[in-house]
Amino acid sequence: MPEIANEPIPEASLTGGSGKQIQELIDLLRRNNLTELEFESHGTRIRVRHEAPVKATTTVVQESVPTSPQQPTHSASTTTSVPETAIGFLTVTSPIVGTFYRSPSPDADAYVEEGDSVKKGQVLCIVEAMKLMNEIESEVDGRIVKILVENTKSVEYGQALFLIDPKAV
Amino acid sequence: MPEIANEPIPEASLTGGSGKQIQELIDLLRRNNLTELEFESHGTRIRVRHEAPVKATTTVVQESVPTSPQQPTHSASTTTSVPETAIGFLTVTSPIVGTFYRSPSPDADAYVEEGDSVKKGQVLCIVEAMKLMNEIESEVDGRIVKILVENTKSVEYGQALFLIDPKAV
Amino acid sequence: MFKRVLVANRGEIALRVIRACRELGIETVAIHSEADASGLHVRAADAKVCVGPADSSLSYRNIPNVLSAAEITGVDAIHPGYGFLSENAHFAEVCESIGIKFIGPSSENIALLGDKAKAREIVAKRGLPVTPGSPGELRSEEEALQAAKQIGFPVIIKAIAGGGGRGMRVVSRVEDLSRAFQAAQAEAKSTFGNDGVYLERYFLEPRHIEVQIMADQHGRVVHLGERDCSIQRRHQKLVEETPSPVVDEKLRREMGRVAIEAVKAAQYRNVGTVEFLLDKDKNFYFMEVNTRIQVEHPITEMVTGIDLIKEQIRLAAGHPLAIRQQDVVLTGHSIECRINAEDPEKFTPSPGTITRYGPPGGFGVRVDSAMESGSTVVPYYDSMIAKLITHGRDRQESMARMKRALGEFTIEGIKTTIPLHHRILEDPDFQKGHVSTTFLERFLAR
Amino acid sequence: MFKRVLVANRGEIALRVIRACRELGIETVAIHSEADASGLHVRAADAKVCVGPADSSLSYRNIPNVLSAAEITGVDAIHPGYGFLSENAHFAEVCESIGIKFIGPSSENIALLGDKAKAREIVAKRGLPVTPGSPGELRSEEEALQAAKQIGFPVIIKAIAGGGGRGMRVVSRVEDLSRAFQAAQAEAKSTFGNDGVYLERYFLEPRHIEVQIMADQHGRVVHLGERDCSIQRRHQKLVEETPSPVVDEKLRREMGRVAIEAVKAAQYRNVGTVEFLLDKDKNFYFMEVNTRIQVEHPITEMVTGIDLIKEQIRLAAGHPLAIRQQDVVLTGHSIECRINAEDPEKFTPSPGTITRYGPPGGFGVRVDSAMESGSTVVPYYDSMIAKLITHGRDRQESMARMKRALGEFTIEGIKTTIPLHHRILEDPDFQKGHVSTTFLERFLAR
Repeated sequence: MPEIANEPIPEASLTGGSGKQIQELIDLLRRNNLTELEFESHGTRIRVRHEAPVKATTTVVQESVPTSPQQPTHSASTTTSVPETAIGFLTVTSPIVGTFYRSPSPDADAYVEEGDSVKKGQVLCIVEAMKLMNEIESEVDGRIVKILVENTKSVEYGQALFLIDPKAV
Repeated sequence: MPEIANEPIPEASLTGGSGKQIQELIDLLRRNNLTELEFESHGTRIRVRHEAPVKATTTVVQESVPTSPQQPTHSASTTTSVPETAIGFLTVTSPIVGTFYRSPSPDADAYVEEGDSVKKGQVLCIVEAMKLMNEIESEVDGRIVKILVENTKSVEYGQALFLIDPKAV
Repeated sequence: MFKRVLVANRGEIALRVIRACRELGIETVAIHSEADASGLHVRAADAKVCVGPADSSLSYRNIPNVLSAAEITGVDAIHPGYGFLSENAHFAEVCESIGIKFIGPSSENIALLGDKAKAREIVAKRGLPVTPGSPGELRSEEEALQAAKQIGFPVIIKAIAGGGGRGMRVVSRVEDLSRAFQAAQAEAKSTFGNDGVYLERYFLEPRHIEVQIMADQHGRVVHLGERDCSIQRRHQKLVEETPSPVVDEKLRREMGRVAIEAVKAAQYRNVGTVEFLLDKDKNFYFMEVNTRIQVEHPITEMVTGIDLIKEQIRLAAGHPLAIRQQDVVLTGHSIECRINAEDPEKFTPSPGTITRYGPPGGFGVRVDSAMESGSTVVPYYDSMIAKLITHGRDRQESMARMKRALGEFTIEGIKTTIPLHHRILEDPDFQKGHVSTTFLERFLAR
Repeated sequence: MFKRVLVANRGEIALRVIRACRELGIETVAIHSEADASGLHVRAADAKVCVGPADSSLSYRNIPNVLSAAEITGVDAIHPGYGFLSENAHFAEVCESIGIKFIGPSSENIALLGDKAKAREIVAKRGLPVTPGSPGELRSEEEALQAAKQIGFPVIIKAIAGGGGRGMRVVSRVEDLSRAFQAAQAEAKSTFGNDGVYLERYFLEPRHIEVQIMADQHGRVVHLGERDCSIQRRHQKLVEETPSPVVDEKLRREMGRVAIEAVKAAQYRNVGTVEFLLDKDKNFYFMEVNTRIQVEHPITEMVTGIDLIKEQIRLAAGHPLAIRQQDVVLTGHSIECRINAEDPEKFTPSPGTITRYGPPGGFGVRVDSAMESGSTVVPYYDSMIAKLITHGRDRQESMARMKRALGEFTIEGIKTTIPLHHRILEDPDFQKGHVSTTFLERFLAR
């Protein structure tokens, strides 16, 4: 039997993160002139609506995200899924369960930093699963607004990794 | 062991009677220019408020009444309790558990009929309990608006027996 | 068998009785006060009758109204549950006189064993061990002093009509006896309407061990093993378990034999409980007989597989005992935690509405409760809102299961004693079974 | 013993495993799909990992994601529950290769016994009774015809990789064989990805009787009596009971012996179930071995007092069997009703939000469920939302208790099969124990 890892196991609480999420949503709402925010208490489904002059889309935020909004991927694609969100940022989520690495090796530089411009197809990070290194690429041109996970931390399926602003190339 | 009585046992449902009660309350509300009706779903406590020019009182209707509003008695008095209700009628309730008789004997006339005028202290009915005949007297002068229980039926504690209009002497 | 039974109680025990009746194909009539009109026990019954206002002396204890309710609904028996009218000999007598079966012992049994001093006398006469004490009621301070000197200090003064710790005084020194005697008399008078008191040796760190018995109309009696109820706060049991960690097969047989002889001496019928005090050297002394079903009866059901309420009803209907002593097999271990609507540290009552009620489930977990989401805990009655009972192959598993089940139990909107039970289950002394009736006092003082 | 276990399942069985782990002092990790993020099994665990979208082939059955979840949370074992990866030999093999214990039999056991035709062959070679049928896979229509003629009609064609009634065809006349053979092959191919089929005699009104076994690493095996699972709809069990009303002590011993020999022939380890068909003359025939814990395991727990999930974990951790055959005592009778989120007449699924969930309680009642008020029944998985289990001193009490408990069970907001179970419990044939696997079909046609 393997040694038990010493890392803390992820938080079990369902409600732990939602207060933070709501605050973030409210901030985003203000910054982006959104008009509506719906909150359903059971199932904790949060809905943000944007009645923008051009088009209104919806981002569904689910509670499994520890620190930030996410966009669940229902496609069976094996790379990242980056649908456009209402607030104009794209969320890069993990398509697999594994360990998040920001650089190809411990000594190497990070693939990207916050504020960096990235091109479509550029490697953003590695998620290691079953000893395999899975390179996660950007699907758009844009700028890294935020890196949402710390280096070497575990990530679950659908967990948000990066926020990219596709307008700020 | 005694024979089992053939009478149907009282309805067990808690909600069975409340629909009727609410309808009655609404009718009373309209007829009497009441302004407010509160309904609490748990504990099924119904509250009617009357903002009358002179004074506003409240009648609390509880669900244990099968057919009509009632006024619970918290006094330890052994006769009827007839507090004034908001709608101007007085409710005569049973102070004991027993069997309701409208007349002193099966062949005799009923003590009172609907529409009759009654005097304070006049016997309205008998409630038999443990082979004892308990005469229930009116505590006011007034007119019998409604007899709420059929002859020979069982009544529980606090069950409404008569509605009396004290203004219509 | 009865066709229709009136359940003269409320809350979890009323629901417990209704469940047993339903399984036996018996119709049920619930009574309720105005404060309990929407209670689960009321909805669970086939019929219901309001018997008075919230004050139990005017409703659940109101004998004329309860009997009228029985008459108008045509029941052939009344189950009194525990508390309220369950140990009221007069009520049992009136039931007998009007031909409604009181599901419990005879009114004579209740009257006889309700006099705690008399009960001890009868048992002592049979040569059975009773706590050293005054032979009967103490008629004066003189008698009390004489008895105390003979027995040796410390002594405890108890009310003859007592129960629940009221009217009791522990006296360690001869000079304190007079004041304690008067105080106990006064409290007995005000609580029970009877100032009779008696006196017993006071044991340090004893265990409260009780033996469940069942007796039929033909005088046959079996016992169903013991319950260890040593975890008490102010004489109110909080946690019970069976088997007791300190009672072995030999001691069980011996206590069982004495319990059976004691109830035979009183010509007792129906189910009952013989309470003993067990000292550190495993000497046991008869204390009293409880002539009702007890709160903690489920743990005996869990280890014997015998439904005590059903047996109680069958025995009251005149059925003979279906089992012999050798058919009683105790399997595994069971614990009960009484969940009260109280602050778990200050023990102040916490009535109110339960906004969310989620009982635990799974293997070996039983919940006896009349609560549900939206239920209101009214302030007029006992604060116990649920009994959480677990069963396991041994004490270890039973405790692990209790901890797991306590962790799953969700009660929101009011305070409960669940956190206290968590702490007790984590206590090393409790885990080793090293407890006595003084355990909780020391535990809470830590 | 393990320190941390990943529970690779959802719903009631995930919660069941988490409860057992908690009682053993083992930490738990839940996995979940995006559709189950707020499930009770997820909140009950010490940690949780989302492993994919609602579609189970991308989440609960997604081997890389499930194993990654095990790695990042540092577990030392995985419990697969039933369904999903529980009978996937490849998954068990990968677990073994990366040093994470698969809580169940070895991958070889699963592979061997997963081939239903091969399993029958092995058992038949030992001289144990198997249903008369083709010796192994039927390679052609010719072989099928020959086998059918030899056995005699009616026959049933079954998928080698089968389960749950998929890929089965009953053939009464020789002229229908060809079409049925092709249809069964096609269905087997599309359902299991393997078109292998075999053929057995088809019995009229047989009973489905299965024997629970436990086997340790040292090759010791005990059986825990039988379960009668004859109440089925389209090969899905609805009601199970133990003991079977038709199995006496002698037959139980004999079936137990054959079950033990059968699993010994396969060098089986951990808990498992040997399924038999019992005909009207009480001849029994081996059908197959289920290499997982089964949905209906609680009824065996109720009559033996043995926690099968804990035993499964202990055995996987290498502990020897703690009991011998003579220590297995069957006490009383137990029934399980599977409550499905379905229309109780049309059996159409009824997903949605449970607005009010009130489980029954009291003596002899057990509920295994991961539902609560506000839970959402999602449409992606099995429709079973609760298992209601009762235990009584005999079949009579167990049935009365089930009726009582079904009456208490409140599930609002969705349709459930509770009304169907009420009807089954009221059925005179069921009450007498006169049932077979064809019972429900006739019952529903009435």
